[in-house]
Amino acid sequence: MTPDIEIGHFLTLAAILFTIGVFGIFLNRKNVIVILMSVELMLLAVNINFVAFSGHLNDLAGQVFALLILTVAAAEAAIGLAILVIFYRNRGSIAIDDVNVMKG
Amino acid sequence: MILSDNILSIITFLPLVGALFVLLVPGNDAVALNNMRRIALATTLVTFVLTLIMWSMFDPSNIEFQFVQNFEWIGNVIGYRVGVDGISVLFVVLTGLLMPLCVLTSWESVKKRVREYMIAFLILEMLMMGVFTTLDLAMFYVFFEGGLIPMFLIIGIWGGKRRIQASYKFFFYTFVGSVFMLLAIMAMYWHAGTLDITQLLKTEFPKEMQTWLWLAFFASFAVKMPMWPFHRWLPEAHVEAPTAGSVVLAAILLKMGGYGFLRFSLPMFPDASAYFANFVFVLSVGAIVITSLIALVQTDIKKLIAYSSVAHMGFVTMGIFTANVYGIEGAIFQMISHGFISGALFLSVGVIYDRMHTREISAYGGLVERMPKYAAIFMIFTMANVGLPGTSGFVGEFLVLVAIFQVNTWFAAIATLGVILSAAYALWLYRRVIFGALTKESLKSILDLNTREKVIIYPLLILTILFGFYPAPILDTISPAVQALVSNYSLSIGADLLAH
Amino acid sequence: MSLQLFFFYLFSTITVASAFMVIASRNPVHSVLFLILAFVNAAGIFLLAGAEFLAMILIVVYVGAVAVLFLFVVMMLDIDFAELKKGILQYMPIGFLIGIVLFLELALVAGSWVILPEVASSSVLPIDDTISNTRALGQVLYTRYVYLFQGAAIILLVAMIGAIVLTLHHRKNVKRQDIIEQVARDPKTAIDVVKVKSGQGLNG
Amino acid sequence: MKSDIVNFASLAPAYPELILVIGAMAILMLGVFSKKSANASLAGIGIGLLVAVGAIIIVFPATGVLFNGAFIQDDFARYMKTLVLAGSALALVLSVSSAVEDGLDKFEYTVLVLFATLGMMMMISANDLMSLYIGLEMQALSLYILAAMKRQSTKATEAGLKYFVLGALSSGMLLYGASLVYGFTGQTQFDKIAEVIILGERSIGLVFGLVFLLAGLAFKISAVPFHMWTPDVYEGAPTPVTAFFATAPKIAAMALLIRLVMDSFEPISSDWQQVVIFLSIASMVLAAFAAIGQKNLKRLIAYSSIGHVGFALVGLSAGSLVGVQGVAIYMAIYMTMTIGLFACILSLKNENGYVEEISDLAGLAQTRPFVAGIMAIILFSLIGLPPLAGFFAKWHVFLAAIEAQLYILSVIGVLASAVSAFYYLRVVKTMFFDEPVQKFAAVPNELRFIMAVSGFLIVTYFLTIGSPLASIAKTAALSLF
Amino acid sequence: MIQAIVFFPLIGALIAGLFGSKIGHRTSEIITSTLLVIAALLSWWVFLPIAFGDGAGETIKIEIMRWISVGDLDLHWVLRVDTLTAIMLVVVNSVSALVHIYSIGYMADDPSRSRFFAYLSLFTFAMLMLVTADNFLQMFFGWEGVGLASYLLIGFWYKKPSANAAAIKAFVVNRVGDFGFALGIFAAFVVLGTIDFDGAFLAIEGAKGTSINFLSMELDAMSVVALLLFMGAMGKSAQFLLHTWLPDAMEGPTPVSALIHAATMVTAGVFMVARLSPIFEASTLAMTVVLIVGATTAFVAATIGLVQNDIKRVIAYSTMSQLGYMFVALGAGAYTAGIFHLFTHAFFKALLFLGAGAVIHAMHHEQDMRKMGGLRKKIPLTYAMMLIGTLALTGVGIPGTSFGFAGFFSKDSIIEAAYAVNGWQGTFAFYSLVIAALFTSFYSWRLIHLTFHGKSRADAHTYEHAHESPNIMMIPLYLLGLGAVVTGFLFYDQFFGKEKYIEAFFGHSVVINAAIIDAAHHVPTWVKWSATYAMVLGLLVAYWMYILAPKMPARFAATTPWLYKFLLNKWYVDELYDAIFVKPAFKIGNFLWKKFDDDIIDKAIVEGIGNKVQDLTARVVKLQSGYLYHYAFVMLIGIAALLTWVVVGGGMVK
Repeated sequence: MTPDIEIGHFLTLAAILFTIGVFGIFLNRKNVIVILMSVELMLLAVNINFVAFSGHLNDLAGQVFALLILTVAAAEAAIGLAILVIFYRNRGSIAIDDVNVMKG
Repeated sequence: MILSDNILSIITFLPLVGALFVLLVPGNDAVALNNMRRIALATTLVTFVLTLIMWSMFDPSNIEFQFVQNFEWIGNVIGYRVGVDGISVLFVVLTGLLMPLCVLTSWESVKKRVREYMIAFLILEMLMMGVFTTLDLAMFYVFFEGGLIPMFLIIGIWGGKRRIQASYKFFFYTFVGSVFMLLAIMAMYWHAGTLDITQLLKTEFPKEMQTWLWLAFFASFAVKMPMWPFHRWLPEAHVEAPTAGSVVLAAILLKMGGYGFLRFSLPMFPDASAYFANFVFVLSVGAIVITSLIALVQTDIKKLIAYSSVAHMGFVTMGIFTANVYGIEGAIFQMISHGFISGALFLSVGVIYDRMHTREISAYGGLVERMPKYAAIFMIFTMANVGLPGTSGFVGEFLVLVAIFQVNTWFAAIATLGVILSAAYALWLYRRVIFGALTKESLKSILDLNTREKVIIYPLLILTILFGFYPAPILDTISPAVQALVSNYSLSIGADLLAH
Repeated sequence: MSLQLFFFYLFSTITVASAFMVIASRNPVHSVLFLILAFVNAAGIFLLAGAEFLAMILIVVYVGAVAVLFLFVVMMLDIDFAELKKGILQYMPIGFLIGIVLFLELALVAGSWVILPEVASSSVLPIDDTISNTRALGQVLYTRYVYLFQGAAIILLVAMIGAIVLTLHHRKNVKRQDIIEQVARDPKTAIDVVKVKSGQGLNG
Repeated sequence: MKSDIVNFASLAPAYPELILVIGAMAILMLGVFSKKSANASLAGIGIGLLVAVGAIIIVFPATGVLFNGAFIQDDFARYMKTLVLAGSALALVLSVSSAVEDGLDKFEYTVLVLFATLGMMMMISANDLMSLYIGLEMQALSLYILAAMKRQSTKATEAGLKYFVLGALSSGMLLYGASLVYGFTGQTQFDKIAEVIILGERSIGLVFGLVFLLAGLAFKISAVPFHMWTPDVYEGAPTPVTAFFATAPKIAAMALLIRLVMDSFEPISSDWQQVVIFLSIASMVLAAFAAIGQKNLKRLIAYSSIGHVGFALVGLSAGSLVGVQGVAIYMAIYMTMTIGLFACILSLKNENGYVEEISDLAGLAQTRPFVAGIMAIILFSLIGLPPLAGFFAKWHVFLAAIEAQLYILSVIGVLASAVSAFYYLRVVKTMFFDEPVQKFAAVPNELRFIMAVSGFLIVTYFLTIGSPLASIAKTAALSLF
Repeated sequence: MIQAIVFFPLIGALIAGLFGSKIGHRTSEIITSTLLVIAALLSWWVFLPIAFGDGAGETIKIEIMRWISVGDLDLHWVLRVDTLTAIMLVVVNSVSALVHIYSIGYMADDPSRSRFFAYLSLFTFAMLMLVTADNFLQMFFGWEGVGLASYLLIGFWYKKPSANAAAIKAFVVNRVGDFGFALGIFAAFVVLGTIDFDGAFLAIEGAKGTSINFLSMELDAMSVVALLLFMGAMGKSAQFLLHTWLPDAMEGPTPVSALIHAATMVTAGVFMVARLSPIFEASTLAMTVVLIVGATTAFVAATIGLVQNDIKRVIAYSTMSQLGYMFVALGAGAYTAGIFHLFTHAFFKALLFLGAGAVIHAMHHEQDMRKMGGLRKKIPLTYAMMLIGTLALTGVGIPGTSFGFAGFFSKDSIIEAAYAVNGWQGTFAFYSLVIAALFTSFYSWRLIHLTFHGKSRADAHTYEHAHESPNIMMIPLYLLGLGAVVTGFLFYDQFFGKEKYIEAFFGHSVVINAAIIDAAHHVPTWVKWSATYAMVLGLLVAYWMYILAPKMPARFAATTPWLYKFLLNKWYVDELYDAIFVKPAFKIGNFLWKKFDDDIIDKAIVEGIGNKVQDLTARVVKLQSGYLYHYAFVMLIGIAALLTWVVVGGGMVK
């Protein structure tokens, strides 16, 4: 089933989401958790891409790929949050500017 | 015959075996240290004898490489190939000769970390031998560059006060200089399809390529020689290195540059060599005059001799690029004889340094009073350094000047000026160190040469004078090879002229 | 404008707006909530693209699990409302520039998509319109993609191990239930009779 | 919709992975149900498992494509897997002596290393964008955990956090690239992608996809400008973990990169070549300069590894057989040197714990001549001085670059190596020229052994392994052409 | 026999030098002196038959061994003996033997006598190698060898800074000459194709008139060769401009002065020009230059000699002046006359030096003539010998007869030959020489007067203890005195008599220019007498100024202070050189070292690069700020840049 909406729409949406995710990473000074969310946004963009391509190519592989990404991203989020938790335990903060013991 | 087939490999790698033995000597007490010294000495002596045997078996009239071994090795690119011809054979012998002397020199003066020292020296010997015996371009680079490691350590660990800067300078100058050569070697490989030097010698490189290759090789060899103005590492390295280190530097390591010019630049890139000859001449005469003038005002004995080395190397480069038999034979002779002379001069400085622990000229004066033998020997080497006829220092300089005069009288005239200047700085040094009244308290009990020092210096003395009066053993050995080199060179230049 | 397109615009507008709010809002809790909103709308987009199963998964797994996990962590860590630190605007212009460049380049791609006919016809896994999307995926996931499926499984295992090894604390001062110990108690060990003198109290 | 696995025997090319995954889970079970004191023996079992898998790869050369093209086992994969397994096994060995101190005395450590190794093997064998992703993530997630495993340490957790966040970002980029490639070719399998590319003209989406993919992989091999995590993570992570980071994952990612560009994007080689050249130059130059200012040994090694990746990429830039062969050799030598170096560092423990500052090494040549000697050999080799192995590593890659007439790249490369000599020499200088200031605890035997072997191989490279390694690497490279 | 002549001194030198401390000073002295005496006797044995018997025979060539053979260059160590060499053998060995003997006495108190004798013998050997050379290079060997030996001998008293300085100066200034000599050899090799004497002389015919590119100038080949070679001769023979080392060389022990700076080394230049006379003959320009340089030197040295106060310096300047005479002869083409003067001069100048040595010995090493006087009574024998020397030097004799001291014959031959040269250069040379003869006479007699006549100006103690030297010193004086008297008339015919005598004597060893000899013999009578007049005039003035009116010289100096100062300071040549060459050399050296090497290469370039590296490092390290968003930012800039690059660079944007 090829969707009626042109692929360009999907790609543009994905691009916007990806860019927002990117912005979220390097303009965010508040805390690390927002960065993780930004990454989720980027992955969402990727998934939109895959799904859209899958439809337009009439190929299921894209959806399989997206499925895998969803799975792995969930696992990744879990790990990320776990690391965040132990970091918080050590430092009592997850403010971005505090993640700065090592540099140079 | 087993020996003659493998003799070059044996010569090259025997020091490594010696190094292994030194490594395995147990303990660190006085006996063990002496054993290490003895092993090192024995190894170098045997190596020297082998080089002599090799020389005696060497047939000068045969212009091909001899004692050749040749098989493919790493990735069918790098091969294990050894062989010597008239151009390289004597450098092998020279290296063989000087290493036992270096070990002897360090017998007492090196007290700390003897094991490492001897290993470093033996490895250095292996690498130097490799430079002169290998017939694979990549292996040449390996040996050429590998010498940096032991020398860096020798200067840095056993050197004088500013040893660290000196070792760094030595390292970086030579390293930066030679990396370009590495790329050039690779480019040559892709052009010629082999790294076998015997094959490369028969390969014609396009003119444009020759220029770049020549420059890349030049960067490396000019630093190593060293040619002015790439010479700055030398005075410091010489000054800070322990005596034996200075000897090796001056007597052998510097020769690698000249050897490289002869082995690669001239025969492989004849067009570029002809094109750049004047450039080399300018730098060479610049070196001769400028470094002589600088030597004149030095206050440090070793520095003065180091600068004089640069000046003498100027003669070598000039001779090589005159590309005629006189110049090239002169250059080779000059390199060999400079090996004896500068080696002996540094040894001589080492003698008084061991006693007084200073190299300041002003700290000495009137040594002849207490050290007549030393004074006499130092005088002879000073004169040899000046290029007095009757010493080996003269023959090379003379031949080079004859050659350059045929090419360009300006360069000849300016270079000959160096003859005056060398007399000035050498005698000025001698006068300040040896002559004059012995007024300094510290010098009043200084002792003359002991037996060990005599054993070290006398052979060099004899050779310096012998080859001054009878240079034939050297010249006869190199002559056919040089003839062939020159005729090939002029053929390719000439052929090129016809093509245009 | 077709209905599909209308919904596409609706969903995508909300998605973009909430995505923007994810990174813009000052309260992390709000960020998470906006993230959930974005996911839900993205699920709508998926539907429009014909991936029903994925749309459901997105809502079940992401909204139901991951986003909630985020929320949980935000709450647990009790993060303050972070005030905007000074200097944030310092990199704004260049950051903006880079972002715009990146976006424009990505948008360039969006307009250039063409597919060769021979590619289109040679799809490895053509979508069979006769069966449902969920079924289609189920058919390939355990056969053709068993390798990747197993790989994903191991990743989840790793994540589990990781979460445990990183965060599980055997704290000494936390009281835990130990049934054997509870059952094995007797009055001798459990009761301690203390005589308390008047006016002194019990000083442990 | 059929799997191509008809019977168990047809899985032969994937036996190593199967054995590894089963073994890893077995160890996980053993770990859960055994006492804490059994951790060391579990590590031993893990090492044995890795060695066994390596042996299987070497002894049973089963090659082929499995799982409908998602998995490929060829000579190249076998070569790289052997390296990865060796790296992982050695990293486990390195951790034995310092496990307690570094918070690695948990059975999960072994398990995670094994899973990471599995991920790497999947990466190496990946023949499909999806298996690429799965392998990559399996490896990456394990590594994130490993980095942060010393959880009471501020540095380690910060390292884990940074690694994770940036890793996730890079995964995002990689996936975005994968999606573009998929969208513009309709394929996810490497060789099929190439077939499609040959058919049509190269489109902008495809090239962008390529660049995003390269960026994602560049992060994994820590090539500039995607290297920023490296120094901090190397410094922060426990030293044995750093040793692991510096070797196996890089090799795997490099193998993946090579396969990707050589298989899928061979038709548009000029596009990826310029990207790789950029990465290479940037890595070599930046690392050379940045490392000079370092005082911490592990940070120094981090920059050094960035630089070495740059050098390895020089070989890849050529995009030729010689180039791939060169990279293969480079990675092997690089691993030998790095493991040896970490063995040296881990063998130096004074009363304040493990040595991390360069200044602590002062006079090491006198207090610990063996360690100092090996370390000096390795450092000289890292500089690329002949006749040590590091020189031949550089030789092979630059040879390829010169063949491809990448002269500017080569010149920049050799100059960068000259600059990099500066910081390596500083360490040598500290060890050999300075006077000793402190005393060190005795060196554990297993480290002594690793040091000796690595020193021996580096010194005698041109006599012993040089020639065979070159021919093996050539066989490996040939399987990509 | 020739080998014995040449190598006995070497053997002596080696024995005394290597084993001197073992065998004792006395043994060293005896061995070296004996060997030298034998060599001297053998030299006469060779020489006398040539001079008085069968004349010049075949040139004897004895090959010792190969030397340098490269390409067309095939050099051997060959001892070549012909008449010219035989003369030199006699001169060198005789004077050297006598000096050896004399030194036994003179150096009796010196603690390192064997070293001294070793040096003396070494010097003699080098000189013999020079005169027996068969090719340019062997000559150059001897040339440098004597340079070395003279350096050692001048600096023998190494504790004296002035001696050291003088030694270095001698060597370096000689090297300046050698610079020309060396270039001359190269040029000869290029032009003539060989540097064997015989071969080279044969090739001259073909090379005449050809030109050579020298220093970017097209020049007559033979002139270039000859002039470059002559530059060497100028250095060694202390000709004007390269003479500054000679007076300073008087810092050496007096026997050294006698040996080196009177009889032998300084005449090497003369010998060289004579030996290479075919080459010089091929270039008129070169001949003229030789003539003019010689004449100038003779004049300048004589003027300086007028005012010197050091007894040895006076003699030294006289030597320089006499060398000028010799070169005039060579330049005139009267080679044999030059050799003649060389021959006679060796005897009387050695006599004068050794006599001066005896005086100095007597005066306890006082050399300043102003502190002498009246010594005639104290040391009459020495006085007599000095007188003979002076008579010979000033050329006392009666023209037209065969009565006269040695110098008379040779000197007059030269003056006549100079007159016989056509053109302005001949006139210039003639008058210079005559005036020089006048001055020579004046300062020679001034020396005698100041030293021996009048009242003593020495302190009483020294004067009281002045005594005649021992016989071992006096006997050489007597022998030399004999030579100074007789060699003139005895050998006049062979050297400058009838052409056939000359030819019989010299054979082909030098070019014999019959025309000039003939012309010299037929100059006007006033010319023949001119030197004698000048001599007498000089004698009279000296007598007036130093005996009759001893205050005159001071008044004279006071009236023309600039002239006096000018002469006393030796025409300021030393100062000039100091300002032009020596100081700038050190300054330039320092500049190149400190400014160029240290500042530019080291500090600016090498350290500059180092600092740049440090800067870059600091910046790069700063980039690694530790902040996550910076890291991410860098990555994103990286990806954006890469995308842009492939888009723009890859031609994706049309």
